[in-house]
Amino acid sequence: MVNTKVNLCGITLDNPVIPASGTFGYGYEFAEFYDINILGTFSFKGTTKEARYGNPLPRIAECTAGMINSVGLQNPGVEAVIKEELPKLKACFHKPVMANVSGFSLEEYTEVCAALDKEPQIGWHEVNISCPNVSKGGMSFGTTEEAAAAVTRAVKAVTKKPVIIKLSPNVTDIASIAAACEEAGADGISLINTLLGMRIDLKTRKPVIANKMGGFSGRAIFPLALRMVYQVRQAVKIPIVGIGGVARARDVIEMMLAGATAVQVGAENLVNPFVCKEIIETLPTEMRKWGIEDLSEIIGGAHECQKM
Amino acid sequence: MVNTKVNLCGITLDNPVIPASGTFGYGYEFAEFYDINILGTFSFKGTTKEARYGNPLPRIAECTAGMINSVGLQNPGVEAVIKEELPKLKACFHKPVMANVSGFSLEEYTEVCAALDKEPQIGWHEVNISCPNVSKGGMSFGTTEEAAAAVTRAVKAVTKKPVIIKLSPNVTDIASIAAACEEAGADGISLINTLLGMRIDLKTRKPVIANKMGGFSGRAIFPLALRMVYQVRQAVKIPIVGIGGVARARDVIEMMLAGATAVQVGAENLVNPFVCKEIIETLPTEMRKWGIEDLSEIIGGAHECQKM
Amino acid sequence: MKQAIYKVTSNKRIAENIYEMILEGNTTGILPGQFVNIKLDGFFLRRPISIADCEEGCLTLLVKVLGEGTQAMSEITEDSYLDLLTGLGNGFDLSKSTRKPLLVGGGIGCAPLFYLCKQLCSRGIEPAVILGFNHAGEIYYEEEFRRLTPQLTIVTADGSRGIRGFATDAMAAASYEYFYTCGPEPMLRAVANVAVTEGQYSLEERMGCGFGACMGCSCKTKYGSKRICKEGPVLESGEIIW
Amino acid sequence: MKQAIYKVTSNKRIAENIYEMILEGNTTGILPGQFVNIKLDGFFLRRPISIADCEEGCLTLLVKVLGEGTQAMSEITEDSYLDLLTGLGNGFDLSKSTRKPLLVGGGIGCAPLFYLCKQLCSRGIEPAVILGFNHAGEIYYEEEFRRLTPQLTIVTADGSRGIRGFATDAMAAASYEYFYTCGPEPMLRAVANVAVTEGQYSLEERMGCGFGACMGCSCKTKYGSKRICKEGPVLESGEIIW
Ligand SMILES: Cc1cc2nc3c(=O)[nH]c(=O)nc-3n(C[C@H](O)[C@H](O)[C@H](O)COP(=O)(O)OP(=O)(O)OC[C@H]3O[C@@H](n4cnc5c(N)ncnc54)[C@H](O)[C@@H]3O)c2cc1C
Ligand SMILES: Cc1cc2nc3c(=O)[nH]c(=O)nc-3n(C[C@H](O)[C@H](O)[C@H](O)COP(=O)(O)OP(=O)(O)OC[C@H]3O[C@@H](n4cnc5c(N)ncnc54)[C@H](O)[C@@H]3O)c2cc1C
Ligand SMILES: Cc1cc2nc3c(=O)[nH]c(=O)nc-3n(C[C@H](O)[C@H](O)[C@H](O)COP(=O)(O)O)c2cc1C
Ligand SMILES: Cc1cc2nc3c(=O)[nH]c(=O)nc-3n(C[C@H](O)[C@H](O)[C@H](O)COP(=O)(O)O)c2cc1C
Ligand code: FES
Ligand code: FES
Repeated sequence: MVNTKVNLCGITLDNPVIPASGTFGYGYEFAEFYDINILGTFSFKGTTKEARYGNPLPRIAECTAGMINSVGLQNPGVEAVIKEELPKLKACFHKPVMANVSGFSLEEYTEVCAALDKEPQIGWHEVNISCPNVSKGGMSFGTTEEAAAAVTRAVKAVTKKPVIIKLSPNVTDIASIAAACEEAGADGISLINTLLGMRIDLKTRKPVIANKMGGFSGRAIFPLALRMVYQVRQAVKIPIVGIGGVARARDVIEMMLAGATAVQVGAENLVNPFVCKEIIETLPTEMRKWGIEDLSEIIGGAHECQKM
Repeated sequence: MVNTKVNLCGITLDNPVIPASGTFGYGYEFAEFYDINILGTFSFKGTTKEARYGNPLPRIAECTAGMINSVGLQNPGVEAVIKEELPKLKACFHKPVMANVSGFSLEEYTEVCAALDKEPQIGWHEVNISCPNVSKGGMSFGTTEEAAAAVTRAVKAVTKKPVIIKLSPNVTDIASIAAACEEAGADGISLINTLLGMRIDLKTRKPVIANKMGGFSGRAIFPLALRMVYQVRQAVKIPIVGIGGVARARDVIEMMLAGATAVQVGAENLVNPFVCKEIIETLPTEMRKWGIEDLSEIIGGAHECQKM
Repeated sequence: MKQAIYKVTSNKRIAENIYEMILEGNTTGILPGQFVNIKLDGFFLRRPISIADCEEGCLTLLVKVLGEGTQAMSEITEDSYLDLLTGLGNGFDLSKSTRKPLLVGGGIGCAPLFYLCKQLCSRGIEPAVILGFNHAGEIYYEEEFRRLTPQLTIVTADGSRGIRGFATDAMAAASYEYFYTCGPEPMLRAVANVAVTEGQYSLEERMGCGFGACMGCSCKTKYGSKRICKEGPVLESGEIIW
Repeated sequence: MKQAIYKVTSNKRIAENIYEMILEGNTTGILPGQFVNIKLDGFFLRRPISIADCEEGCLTLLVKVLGEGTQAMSEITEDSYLDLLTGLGNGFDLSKSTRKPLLVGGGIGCAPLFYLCKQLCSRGIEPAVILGFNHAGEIYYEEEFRRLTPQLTIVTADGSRGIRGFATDAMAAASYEYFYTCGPEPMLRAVANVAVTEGQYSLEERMGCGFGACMGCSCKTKYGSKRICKEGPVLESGEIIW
């Protein structure tokens, strides 16, 4: 029997497969399709202080091997999440869940995290400092070391649960931003969020997305995400959650070799709602194929110095 | 009859289709496959002062809808290019060619450009300040406004022909780097060069590329390239050459709507050696499909204020 | 929502740019006004297509070639297999119907009205139907509708067949107690202008998932935001913000 | 270099993980030791495969399933069509051969030696052939080679068929005046160690284009760099830097 368990910031996951924020709602929608307790965990929809409608329509554009979204953090607000979404989730998910948090100011981040920190269902905070969809939002925090560190410190000050900072890939040097977050007390790093992308409609000669640009993700971005995970692994010692273009069990292994302790699956859930189930079911076979007994032993295995 | 002519920095191209540097050799290899005089022009292999072998093997990795290369600017050096490659090219190409130039110091850029400036076959300098393959090279110049402007000024001081600065996409804010180049005297901007990417071989558990990381390009990167062209179009007034993932006539039109005056085709040449011929042949049909009479009229057409 | 593989038993052109695709597979619980989301080789996102007809084990889709995905769909050959998500969306609410419902379709928007019409008829309600097209070459399913109801009005913009004008012109002249409509957005707006009763609109939006997960299709209504793919595609006249 | 569409007339498993694919199409000017570069649905880069045999209008490829692309190749059905670049690489230089050449192949590296062997035989030169495999289940084309030459030695690492040992053990025991070899890199290095004459090596490298455009396969030799896809894949013993 191969071992798929990994330890993410002190919490053991049955396997490293985690549906990514924004592609799995608050979980219970997918619970109609399969038993979501087979997941390592999942990261719920980006949550802000107040309810948000998000960006105007259209919000979606098709790309080769990927898609652009410009949802703009639509969510019911942290209070409604705690009062309505978490109780519904409780009925179908019995593991610690990852709370994805967004904010437009340090205060918003701390208020939302502080509120969620009290909820026993929540295992980790995943703090999105990178969402490129919201003009006044995430982007600015995620693009400088100082702002990233400031969010980290602020959130750490009001939480007991592990804080994972989710980084933007739209930067010159992601490793130094990761290092700044570690330095500021982050318990983990997750990356990457979407890349800023665009499509133009030839018929209307206007951007497809109402907001012009949006977040590009899906299989196409895998080599970029993998490179960034590898670079961040060399810059920090805290666990990394690898995200970007993961669609198969072998992608999970490749991400882990690059340095990820766990892996999130985003856009692929939207076109194949059973992809996480399929990955979890095929992971043991794939591990055997590559001679892997214990998945946690391969973390960072592609680095020259394997022991980090 | 539709009109496919565009004017790139004072030189008229029969059409906006330009094979990208590094994927078309010095041209005559492709002249065996088709008459390369049908091209708008082409950008020849990145040329440095001295001959370079480039990076160790393997240099190539496969990706979903793209590839990674780590050729590392293998080239015979500027003297050999002038003495051997250009004469061979003369026999099969009768239009001004674009000289792609790389360097590891300001001096190298100026020496190479000065030497090439005297060659009548050369129409434009395309100055690559962005190649991510060479550890001491391009990357540093392309990632700050100051360095990008410094290269621009240095090259402009020694050349009479139009200077197009080729930007790296591996930056937080490509528009401000483009603006710095314009300010420093650039006659045009080309973008994007490859994105830094990586793949890991599950069998060996090591990076596929000997140099670990390499330049990711191909269809997968089109939405990123398009977004950057759009952003740069809003930041500068000089012509833009759009590059990244172009594989079909409709991609050319989309790039031009985003703001490109001409378009380069890179990795796709490697898997479909006839792609530029196909694009040029299908462009008129595609133009008619979208109601385009004169291609140069759609440049930047997707911007709110269409007249730049 | 269910995911399943369907076999294409036929795919043929039935009008200008319009293809009728017949699929074999599970059809339990599929309602009129619902849609399927189709995986196509070489495309990342699935393509949403309404149920045009449904009989035990057999689905009919009517596809208008509009872009690259629908072009690829038109080229799918018999005996191929397609990966579909089915049972998507709320579907039309038949219980709201009265004895005199009117169905108003425009272009490819006539497609979902066919299965709706069939279901209404099977409940003993015979709807009047107005189908609008640009010109005669685009007309499809005229015979099929006529077999269900004698009250069929064909309208073409250029008068090449039926009444000259728009579907809404015919609607303005009709008498009805409730309506169901589907068509291009400008037509739906026009319907909203001429409608004298309540009714239901089937809407379109670009979709990420089609089953409620991504919020990609979430539109504002008078009663909060609704996902076109989940709380839609059918909205009631009272809730739409035009 | 030519680009053309070929029809797959047969594709069958002939040994453990080894498939023989027969293609119909233009074969003019195709030389032993050259390779084709194959476009596969769903993969960006083409896959380089040596010519294992070539007759007028008919190409034979022998493919070992190694990764995802070769797996996909093994699943290609009869009557499919494949987009190939052909006539790639320099091929073996037959003029360098003497009356007593030795062909040394290892695993899937035996494939290009078959067409070479055939061409040598047709010039009245009968080569000795050593084919090395891991075990009996991997052996292919034994009969085909034997029909060309009686001097065939089969070697397996586990002794399950033929002589136990490596191809190079048999080579060390053979007498020859020139050699041609193709196989995994460790074998080629071993060949270089035991070889007592000059010879030609067919090499492999990851390729971007396969026709000389990208410098992706450029390796250092004693006489400057050479592109494996253009100045190779066959290099002479005197120029290789091991
Ligand atoms: C609920 C619903 C039911 C539909 N029913 C039918 C039907 O029965 N028959 C039919 O022919 N068409 C129907 N459509 C429209 C159909 O989905 C689009 O024509 C199709 O997606 C266009 O794809 P394409 O690749 O050809 O176009 P492209 O423009 O190349 O597509 C690019 C992207 O935009 C999306 N897109 C483009 N136009 C539309 C649109 N009008 N609505 C939604 N997404 C769009 C595509 O799905 C794709 O993701 C329906 C749409 C929805 C939302
Ligand atoms: C000149 C030449 C001739 C060849 N002839 C044959 C032959 O006749 N029969 C045969 O079975 N194989 C042959 N090979 C090897 C064959 O090309 C690889 O096994 C194949 O490309 C692997 O593809 P994959 O998708 O299965 O593996 P993956 O590992 O999934 O491929 C990933 C990428 O790496 C490349 N790659 C992986 N291994 C190799 C390799 N050994 N050589 C070159 N590229 C590689 C692939 O082409 C692809 O671009 C030859 C290679 C070369 C260079
Ligand atoms: C529709 C959609 C909505 C998303 N919403 C969020 C969000 O609310 N918060 C967040 O941190 N990331 C969000 N993301 C980013 C994903 O979590 C993930 O980081 C990114 O999509 C890359 O992974 P992928 O390539 O697997 O999609 C969203 C992505 C998509 C496609
Ligand atoms: C094999 C290869 C070699 C390249 N060499 C160069 C080079 O020498 N100089 C340069 O400016 N860009 C070089 N590039 C980058 C391309 O010119 C182009 O900017 C990039 O590949 C994006 O375009 P694409 O997506 O169409 O490939 C190279 C790209 C490839 C694939
Ligand atoms: S398309 Fe994803 S929620 Fe409607
Ligand atoms: S593979 Fe491109 S030059 Fe050899």
